[in-house]
Amino acid sequence: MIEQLPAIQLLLTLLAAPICSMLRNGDHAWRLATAATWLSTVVAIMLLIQVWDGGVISYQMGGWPPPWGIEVRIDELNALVLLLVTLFGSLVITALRESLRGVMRHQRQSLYYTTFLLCFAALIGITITADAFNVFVFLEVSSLSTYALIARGRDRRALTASFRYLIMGTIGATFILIAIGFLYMVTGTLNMQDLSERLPAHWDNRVIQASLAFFTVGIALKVAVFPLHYWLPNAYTYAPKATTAFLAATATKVSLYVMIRFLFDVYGIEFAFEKMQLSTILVPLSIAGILIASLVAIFQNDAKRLLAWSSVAQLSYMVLGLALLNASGITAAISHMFNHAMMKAGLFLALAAMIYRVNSSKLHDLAGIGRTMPLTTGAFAVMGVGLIGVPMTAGFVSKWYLISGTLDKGWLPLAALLIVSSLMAVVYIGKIIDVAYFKPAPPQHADVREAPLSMLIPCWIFALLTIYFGLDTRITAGLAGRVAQSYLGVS
Amino acid sequence: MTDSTLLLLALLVPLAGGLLLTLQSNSPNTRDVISLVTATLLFLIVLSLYPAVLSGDTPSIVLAEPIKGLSFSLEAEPLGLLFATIASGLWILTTLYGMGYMRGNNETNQTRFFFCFAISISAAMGIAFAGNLMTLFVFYEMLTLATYPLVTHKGNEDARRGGRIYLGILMFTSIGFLLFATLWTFNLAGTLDFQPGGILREHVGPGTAMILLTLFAFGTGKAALMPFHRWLPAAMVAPTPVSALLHAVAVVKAGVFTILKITIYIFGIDLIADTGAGTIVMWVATFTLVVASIVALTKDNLKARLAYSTVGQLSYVIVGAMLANAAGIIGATMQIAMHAMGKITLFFCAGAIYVATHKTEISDMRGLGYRMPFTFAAFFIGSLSIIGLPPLGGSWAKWHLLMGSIEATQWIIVAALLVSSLLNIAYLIPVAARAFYMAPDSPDKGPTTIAEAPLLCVVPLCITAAGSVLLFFFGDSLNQLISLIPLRATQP
Amino acid sequence: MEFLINSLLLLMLVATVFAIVRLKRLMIGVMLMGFFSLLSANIFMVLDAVDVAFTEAAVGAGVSTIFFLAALAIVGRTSKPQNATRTFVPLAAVIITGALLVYASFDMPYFGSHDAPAHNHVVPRYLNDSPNEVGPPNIVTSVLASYRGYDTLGEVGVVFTAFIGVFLLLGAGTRKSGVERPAPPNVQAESMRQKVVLREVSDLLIAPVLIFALYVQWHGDFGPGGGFQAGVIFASGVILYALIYGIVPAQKVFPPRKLAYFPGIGFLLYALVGVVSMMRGGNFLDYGVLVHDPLHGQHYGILIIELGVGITVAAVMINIFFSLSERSL
Amino acid sequence: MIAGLFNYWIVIVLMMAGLYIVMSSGHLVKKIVGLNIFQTAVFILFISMGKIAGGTAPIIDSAITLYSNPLTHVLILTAIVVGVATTALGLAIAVRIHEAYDTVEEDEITAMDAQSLHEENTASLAAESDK
Repeated sequence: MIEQLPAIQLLLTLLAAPICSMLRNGDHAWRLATAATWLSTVVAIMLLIQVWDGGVISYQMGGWPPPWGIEVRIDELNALVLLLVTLFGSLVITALRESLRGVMRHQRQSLYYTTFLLCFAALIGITITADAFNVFVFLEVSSLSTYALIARGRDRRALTASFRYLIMGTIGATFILIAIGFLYMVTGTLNMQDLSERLPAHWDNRVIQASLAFFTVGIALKVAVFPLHYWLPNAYTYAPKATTAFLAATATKVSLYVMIRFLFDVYGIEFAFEKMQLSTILVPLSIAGILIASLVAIFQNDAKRLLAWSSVAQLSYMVLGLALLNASGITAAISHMFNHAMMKAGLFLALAAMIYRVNSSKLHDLAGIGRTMPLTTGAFAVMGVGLIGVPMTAGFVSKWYLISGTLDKGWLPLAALLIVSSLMAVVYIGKIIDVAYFKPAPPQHADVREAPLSMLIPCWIFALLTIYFGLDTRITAGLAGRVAQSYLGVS
Repeated sequence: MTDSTLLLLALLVPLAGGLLLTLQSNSPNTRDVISLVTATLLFLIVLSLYPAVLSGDTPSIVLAEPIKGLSFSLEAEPLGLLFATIASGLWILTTLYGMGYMRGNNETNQTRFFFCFAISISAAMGIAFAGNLMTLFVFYEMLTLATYPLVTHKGNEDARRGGRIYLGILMFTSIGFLLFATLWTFNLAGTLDFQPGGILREHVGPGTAMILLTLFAFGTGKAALMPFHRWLPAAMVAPTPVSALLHAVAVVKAGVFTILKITIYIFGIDLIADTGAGTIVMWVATFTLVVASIVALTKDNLKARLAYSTVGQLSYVIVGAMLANAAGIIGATMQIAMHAMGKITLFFCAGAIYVATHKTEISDMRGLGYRMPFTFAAFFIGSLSIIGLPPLGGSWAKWHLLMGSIEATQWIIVAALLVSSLLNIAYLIPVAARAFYMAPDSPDKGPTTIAEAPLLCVVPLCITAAGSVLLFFFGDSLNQLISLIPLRATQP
Repeated sequence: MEFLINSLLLLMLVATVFAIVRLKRLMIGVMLMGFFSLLSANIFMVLDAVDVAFTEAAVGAGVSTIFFLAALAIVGRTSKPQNATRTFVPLAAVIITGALLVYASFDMPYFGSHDAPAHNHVVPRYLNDSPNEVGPPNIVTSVLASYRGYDTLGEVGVVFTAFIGVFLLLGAGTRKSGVERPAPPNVQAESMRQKVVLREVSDLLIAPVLIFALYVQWHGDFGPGGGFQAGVIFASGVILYALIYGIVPAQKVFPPRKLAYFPGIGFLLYALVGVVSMMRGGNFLDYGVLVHDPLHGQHYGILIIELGVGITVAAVMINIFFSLSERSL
Repeated sequence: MIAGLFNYWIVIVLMMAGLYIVMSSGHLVKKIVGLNIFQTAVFILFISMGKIAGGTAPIIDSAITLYSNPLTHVLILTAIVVGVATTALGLAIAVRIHEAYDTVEEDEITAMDAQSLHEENTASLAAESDK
């Protein structure tokens, strides 16, 4: 049983999806989906425990040894990503029922849960696989389900956002396919481990260099690295309310994981960063991303769009951390991946609960909501403070490592810029909190009540986790630090 | 009960009191009882830490260690204990006064008011007992946020504008400079723990030290160094008990306390003395203390005048710290205590005048002395203490500061201190003098009868005025406590 | 000779693409795209990729062209002329990317070379050992279904996801209050049933097409073909029927609400083979443990999963077609 | 060299033409056409690299010794499926866009979106000034 866990991890949700699609009753579908995702979370925790001390689980799909068959490989890094996807995904799906109620007919609801489960399963698939082409396949499953989820938004602009994402996402995926093709052309293998062993002999081969370029552009589209973030703000803004929470928590984070896996493991640090000097592109881009996206966020008057732009900035933090290429930077990137997923999912979820009651995410409609929905707004405030990076919250830990990383490099002005960007975060989060607490509620929202418990409890779990991971960082920064050490120690 | 638990309790008691306040139904009496009991309890807790600290121990407790080498920890050392004593002691009086003031003025949202007050005190305790710079920073920010609703308490456009300036400046300086300097320090020294003799000594050259110290000083916006002093006058829109909290009990004291802590335990006075790292800060502070006094002269609004007076008085502390010798540190530390006692008296008086007569402008206060003799007598005593005349507490602080600057052979500072004292006389004495020696505006009102503010307002201000006198006679024991502050690393 | 045909086909492809770039009339553009797919299927054939050629012909030239036409019926057949500013940035991006690729191409192993790494690392085992390890003479089938069966499960997942997505957005047979809509009164007149030649030819064709689909399904082990191609061919048979006789009669034969179960069933069938092998002590999708003899196990496993693929693909394609064309009714 | 790389160069031209259609075209359906061409060109790239001169289709027969690379075929089979799935979903969204906007020209849609965003902003400002 224990040795079958990697397959079970994927199968729980993958099998639940078709069954879910056949259920006519949306409530049954929800029960199935939550059961599958929470079981999946348990499996993820068991896997994390297994690899905790640097162990690696290898599982051969179909019983064929790599590189002939497809291997599933779980180490500390992707065990953490698994935990991220399953735990936060499950929390959001649990809260989903209430937010769909009244919006969608029962059978549509089961289809909606099916799409969620497919996305969930595909993200797990991407995370655990050790085969380059398999990444592409599951990336497409997750992307297609994401497009469908976004397109279900109530505003018609959801359709345009989804279409735009579909075009850009497909170009990105095809670029990744080209990159994988080039890798195969030169090495004859698709297994990541095998690739990383065979690639050093071909560093001077232009095909491999082009492969790196195509991969970087392709995955940057998926991660929404500035300036390829074009699709993200609208997609997040117009996607259905709780869906945004799910996407913000998982989809871009898993893409970022793929980026780390390929750049650091497959291509290798020496090739990607020392020979090809990827940092010289990524560092300026991510700095521009951080500053511009934060600035844009400040001027939004729609809370959802504001948080979406903040996501662009925060993703740039992670890319910057990677590109710093020192222990603190990589630790920051990986732990921020986890922390940001948690906080942003919680923020979007709390916002979803507010939208559920006031039917708008415009700032002027959220006025006074701190009094009408004190608990939801309280959770929002806690996570907002976390996003800013205030000490004792999770956001602080990763930002601390990031700034330490820049200081280790001796880049004082960059550290100062990061502080400036934190100040910008204070402004844009402060904008929402100010409206929520210090402005009177408009008369038409006088009878707004607190969100239902099924949404409130997940929100507060996110909020409490934000504080917990600000105090106990063994799972986040501790593990990320070990991963960073292992990457830097080898080179 | 161990001393470490006491430390934790010092944080939790006000928090718990605040929570209790929000839970109780809207009965003013229960609320006030809870506030008073909490305040007294806290004061007792702080006092019970004295035996250990006087015997040379430093009780400490680590709450969490999220990043290796960086923990959230509490620790009681003499300087912090002194600050905690001032804050918790004055909290009792402020609570008493607040009850009178809030009831006398029929203010709204009183529960929220006392709740935020309790949180602020908890944050002040956190600052006082912070075991490292990061913990201090957390509570520093917490104090800023908890006082924001207090500053905007009135909720009108004026209050909101003042609140925005208040929050804006304090947030901007603390995140932009203080946090940055903190991170930089951690990167250089690998730790942020407060250690006798400082942690930076082996890690910085003179240039870096000067930049860092300057960042720290400007980053501590609560210390109101020019040009980041604007928030203090802006926050004058708040009710008077809040002003007392800002000026005497917690906020500005937290600011200068932070600078003292950083000077002594992060840099170490030897490092500052040897490298001259404090030069920029020292001159800015000197400039501030003279200019603020001049500005105070021009203000007719009593609270605005007191606010600028505070800006000036705070710079005394900073100058004392930057002198980087024993006398300077003693003077600076005493100045925290003496100014707290003096300034809270003045603000209590200002508030009492407002409650009784609704007057805010000094020019309107002619002849009020006979209507409110206790208030104005207390105001006079407080003024003398701020100016630094014996037999009042303030004189000790000024004396030590003067000694310190002579020892450091900074003659310009000696001159500045003297000039500033003269200016203090010029802007404080006329207030009491007008009240007692000038005829009221409308003498036809008939014979003046004594019409003081409510008793709950007058009693606290008499107590603090008496405190200012008493401090003069207990200056020596205060000196003993201060001399326990370890200025240098102990030789093994 | 091979090279010549190949080059000729490639040049034709280039000509087609440029025609598409310049065309304003989308209808013709879509038809040309179908032609493009057919040409590339020929190229795949020339390059020995018979299975791929089969699939590309069925999918690219067949099903996906029909999808396009169904969509065009709704959104209109022409596009506006582009303004000049739109063309510059894409052109620059394309030229830069192209230049990068050409730069890379100089280090590529030459076309057709025997010693390219791609042929000498992983593939030899497939070529040499698969008849003994897996069984089917068609190595593409054994790699697809067994060595990389997990990928193929993902592929079925992609199809299934597309189905769910389209269904969620358009919904076949569920439009408006969940009842199947009545046939429009002029459905008889509108359908191509009136066209005698078309009807006769298609009546002749539909049955063989469906039977051919079954042949492709079960013959995939030995020759080109397999579940995916079979599913697409089966679907095109049904789509042909719908095109000739109208969508309503076709939906009577294949009621969308029932059909909606089948993608899931096929998907489950595939995955359950893997689950059964796990229960019998093997790894996921390890068909070797299904029955006593590993080689037989592989055989049965591949048959069942190919069936699962076939069911899913056929059902999905028909469903998507229904969903798209229903909207234009 | 020309013979050895000719295939790849043509593939590059095709890929870039497809990409150009995606990026330059304002018609949503035409964008998907471009996407299709782009992807098909990538398929040809893969199949080209799998070809061995003189080889045959990889179906085992005792008479044949040289086979072309079956792995690339498998990969492209999967990729074709992915392609058609994307196309179907893209078209479905395009159809829904047509229903919602009554057009599938990107310029017009962008203009309408900008219009509604502008209206929302003015509404926000109005709500602000009310207080």
